Amino acid sequence: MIEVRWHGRGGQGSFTVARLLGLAASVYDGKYAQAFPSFGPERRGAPVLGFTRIDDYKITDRSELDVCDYVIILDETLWGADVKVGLKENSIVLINTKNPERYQAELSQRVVGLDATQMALDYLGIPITNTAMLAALVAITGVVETESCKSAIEDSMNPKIAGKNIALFDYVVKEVASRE
Amino acid sequence: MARRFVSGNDAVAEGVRLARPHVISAYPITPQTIVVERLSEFVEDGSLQSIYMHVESEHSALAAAMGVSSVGARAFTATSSQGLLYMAENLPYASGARMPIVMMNANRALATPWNIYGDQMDSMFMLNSGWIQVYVEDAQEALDMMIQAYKIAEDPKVLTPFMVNLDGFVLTHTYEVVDIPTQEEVDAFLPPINLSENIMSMEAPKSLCITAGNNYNMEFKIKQNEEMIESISVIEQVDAAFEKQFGRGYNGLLETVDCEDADVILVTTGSITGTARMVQKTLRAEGKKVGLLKLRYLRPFPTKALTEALKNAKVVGVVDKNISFGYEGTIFTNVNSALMQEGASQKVDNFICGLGGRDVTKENIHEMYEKMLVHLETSADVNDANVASKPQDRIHYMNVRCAL
Amino acid sequence: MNRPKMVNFKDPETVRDYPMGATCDSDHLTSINAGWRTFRPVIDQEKCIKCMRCFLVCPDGVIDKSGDQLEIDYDFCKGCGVCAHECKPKAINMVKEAING
Amino acid sequence: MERITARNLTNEELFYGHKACGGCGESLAVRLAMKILGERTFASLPAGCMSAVSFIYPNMAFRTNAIITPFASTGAVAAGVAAGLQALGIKDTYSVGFAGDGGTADIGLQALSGAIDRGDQIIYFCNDNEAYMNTGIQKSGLTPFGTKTTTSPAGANLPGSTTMKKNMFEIVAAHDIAYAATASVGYLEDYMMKVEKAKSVKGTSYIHVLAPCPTGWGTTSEITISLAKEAVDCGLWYLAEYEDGEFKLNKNPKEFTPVENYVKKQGRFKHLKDAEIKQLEAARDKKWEKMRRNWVK
Repeated sequence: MIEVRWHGRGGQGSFTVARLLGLAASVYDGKYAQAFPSFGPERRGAPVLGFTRIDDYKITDRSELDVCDYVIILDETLWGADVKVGLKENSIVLINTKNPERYQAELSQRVVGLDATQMALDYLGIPITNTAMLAALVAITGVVETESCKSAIEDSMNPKIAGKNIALFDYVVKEVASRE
Repeated sequence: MARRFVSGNDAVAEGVRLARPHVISAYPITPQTIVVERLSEFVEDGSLQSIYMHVESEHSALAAAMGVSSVGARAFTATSSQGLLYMAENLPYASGARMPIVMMNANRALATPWNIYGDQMDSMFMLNSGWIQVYVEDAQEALDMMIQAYKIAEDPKVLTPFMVNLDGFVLTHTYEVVDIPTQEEVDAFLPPINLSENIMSMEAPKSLCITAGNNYNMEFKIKQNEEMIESISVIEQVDAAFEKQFGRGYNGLLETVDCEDADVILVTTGSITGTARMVQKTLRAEGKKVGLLKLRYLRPFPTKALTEALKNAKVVGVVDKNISFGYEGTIFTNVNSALMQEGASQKVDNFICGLGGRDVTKENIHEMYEKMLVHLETSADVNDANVASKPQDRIHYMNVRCAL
Repeated sequence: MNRPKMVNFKDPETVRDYPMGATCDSDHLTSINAGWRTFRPVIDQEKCIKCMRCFLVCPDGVIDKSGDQLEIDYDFCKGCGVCAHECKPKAINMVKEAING
Repeated sequence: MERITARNLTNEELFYGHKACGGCGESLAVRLAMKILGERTFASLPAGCMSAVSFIYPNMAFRTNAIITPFASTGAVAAGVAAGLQALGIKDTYSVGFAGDGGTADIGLQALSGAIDRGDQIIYFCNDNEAYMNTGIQKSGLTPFGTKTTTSPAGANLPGSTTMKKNMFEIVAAHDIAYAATASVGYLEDYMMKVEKAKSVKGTSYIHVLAPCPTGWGTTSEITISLAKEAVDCGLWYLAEYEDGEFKLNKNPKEFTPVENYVKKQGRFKHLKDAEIKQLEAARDKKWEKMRRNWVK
């Protein structure tokens, strides 16, 4: 089972992307998935979490995630003790930043940085980085098929916004793959 | 059939859409809100031909549903927690009138302290309300039970309101893959509502929700109880018919996992069952003779099936996401009573956990099994007063953040 | 007289024979109210001008106007006296009920 | 609209054989309403005298369909009945609520407000006998100032109820309801006309009818009608309508009969001192000054 934790702030789409990943993995990749938010009232700007579980078998686990394979941070101001919880030796931490080195210095796990805010501004005109970070995750890990992610995006957004997000997604996948 | 990635609340709404109620009367409350949002969207976009009543309270939500049902139309409502308690006086009203209303309840903690997260204190309050109560494990079961609920509730032998319980957030807000049947498939399974005996109609005017004094009242209540107990067979038949038509069933009122030769069996309801399945499987793989019993219905209570499934066990553990203050977990009380009726002599443990949305981890469930296995090896009978077995020792609070 | 009639009601024999739910047929009268009266209204048909005031004001609706004369359903009259009080020509007398009378 | 009189009113009784007290004004209000509404009426009644006296298994006084609702739920159940009938395509029916003063102005106010707000197709009757009579005469929100009830005793320190009647009619009208009216069983033709009017209203109607309770008011049973008339004539009650967003006073007497004559007939007011009667009159005059100023064109 792959377990993913998304860190963002209310309004940044951290749960939406947790759900997009689950949708891609389940409906389009034919696996099983679970996605859920950090439970409770949603407040714009407050730190929030999204979770995705992916497996080849039906997922019955209803407990919270205690360890994560991938941690994705949509907003680097959230860096702190919370993002380091439940990391395994081979976990990957993906962060929206221009300076991944300073975060890498604090962790033994692999930290990957992506200037997702700039890319989102270029492609969407707004600093919503969730699909860019999803693209980076897919490019690095191959946890789901890229086509499945794009189908999930198409499925979940209106056509105009989906188009822009898919363009951003494609750009990020290419960009990250060329680095890997 | 469509395969979709939806939340438990979405699954409920989809199930309700497929069941085609005539009228929906509901009041929003966390964590049920998404159900009423979706249903009002379905009414708006025309995919559900229902009247959506914007009632001003939960009390009126169920009262209006009673009005709807009283003329023989299909009614749906949904609530949670304080909302369920606010409509409390109407629950026995509806069941005494034998109105086959279906309600979704998002299990949530009760104030105070205030808390919006999941536990089962709310519906446990309503065990005596005369409603059928089922607890579902995942979003698929939630959807399927909305359809089964109407079929069971409207059966002429049953005619009893039906409460489908989903753990708040853990089920209501978790997205997972759900197979959504087609309208044609559901229509073939669930025919239009057709009531005659207990409704107001122009053909045979009736007086409903009448008074019956001390000279007649008791017989009405006995009839209600006897017929609720007999609904067990209808519940089993409907689930079997559902499985035949849709290719998935839930084994009636309870499901057993490796219970036949198990020395210790954990009894769970609702979503915890899923987590317990993983732990039970792991322990079996280690050679430990452990079983799991998923108790789906609390009313009617499946006394016979339960005691039969538990009869070979030496230790039984009951998981409760509730406390009956001054006593113990409510399901524990019910299971004990069933075991006593059958003259069984298992050792019984009560695991109280998950209150106010406290996480129930795999380790917690592992610990429950470990405690039961210790009991198994204790030669003394825990029910013997000479052993350390004061009543409170049978209660184990799980995942508590400080010393007791 | 065109007024609802008593039904011949038999107690259910078994619990199963009780109604489904707290229900009963409407228009289902099983006991009369005659015993409530101390006085009974008696219409003096000579004085009656058939203004129908008594028919209108009777809280129990026991005055029937379908025939040639107004008639009182004594099975359900409670003897409240509203009819006599409201009768302008004083055509209704409240007469004390006698045992067996 | 043809006037409804004792002559043209149907002889058919749809509410019959109930066990209300002799001379009960409320049962007369229900009886006449049912006659005007007819046999395709679905009546919803909360806990209260009318349900307690007419659904006693196995004795059923309604000849039409009828249901007892939870106390707080007249508006909601009647609305549900209307919705159910609409969904089933059962046409030409009336969904009607008959609640008392407590069931309307106190515990049932929320559900009534919800129904009016939604514009549900129901006719709601408030049968106002000015206290909780079914439970043995306790004060409600519609109990007038100076009324002795079992929970507002009159003695050396208190004059009985210390509050005036809650203004239900205007509370209902403030929802911009389709039709609302006040009535009295002392003015039956006016009342019947209002019921007839409500039948053709699209949306919610509300009829608030004053109905004396001989038991609770401490009167002999035969004066129910004349006392209800006197309540209007002395100005403590009034006949009005709210329609198309406008108030209308149906009866605007040049002079009032003495309040004293009205209250002295009733056991519930026997204790009132002159000063307290003056208080009732002062409140009456203030109310009428406002109604005449705003409701009379």
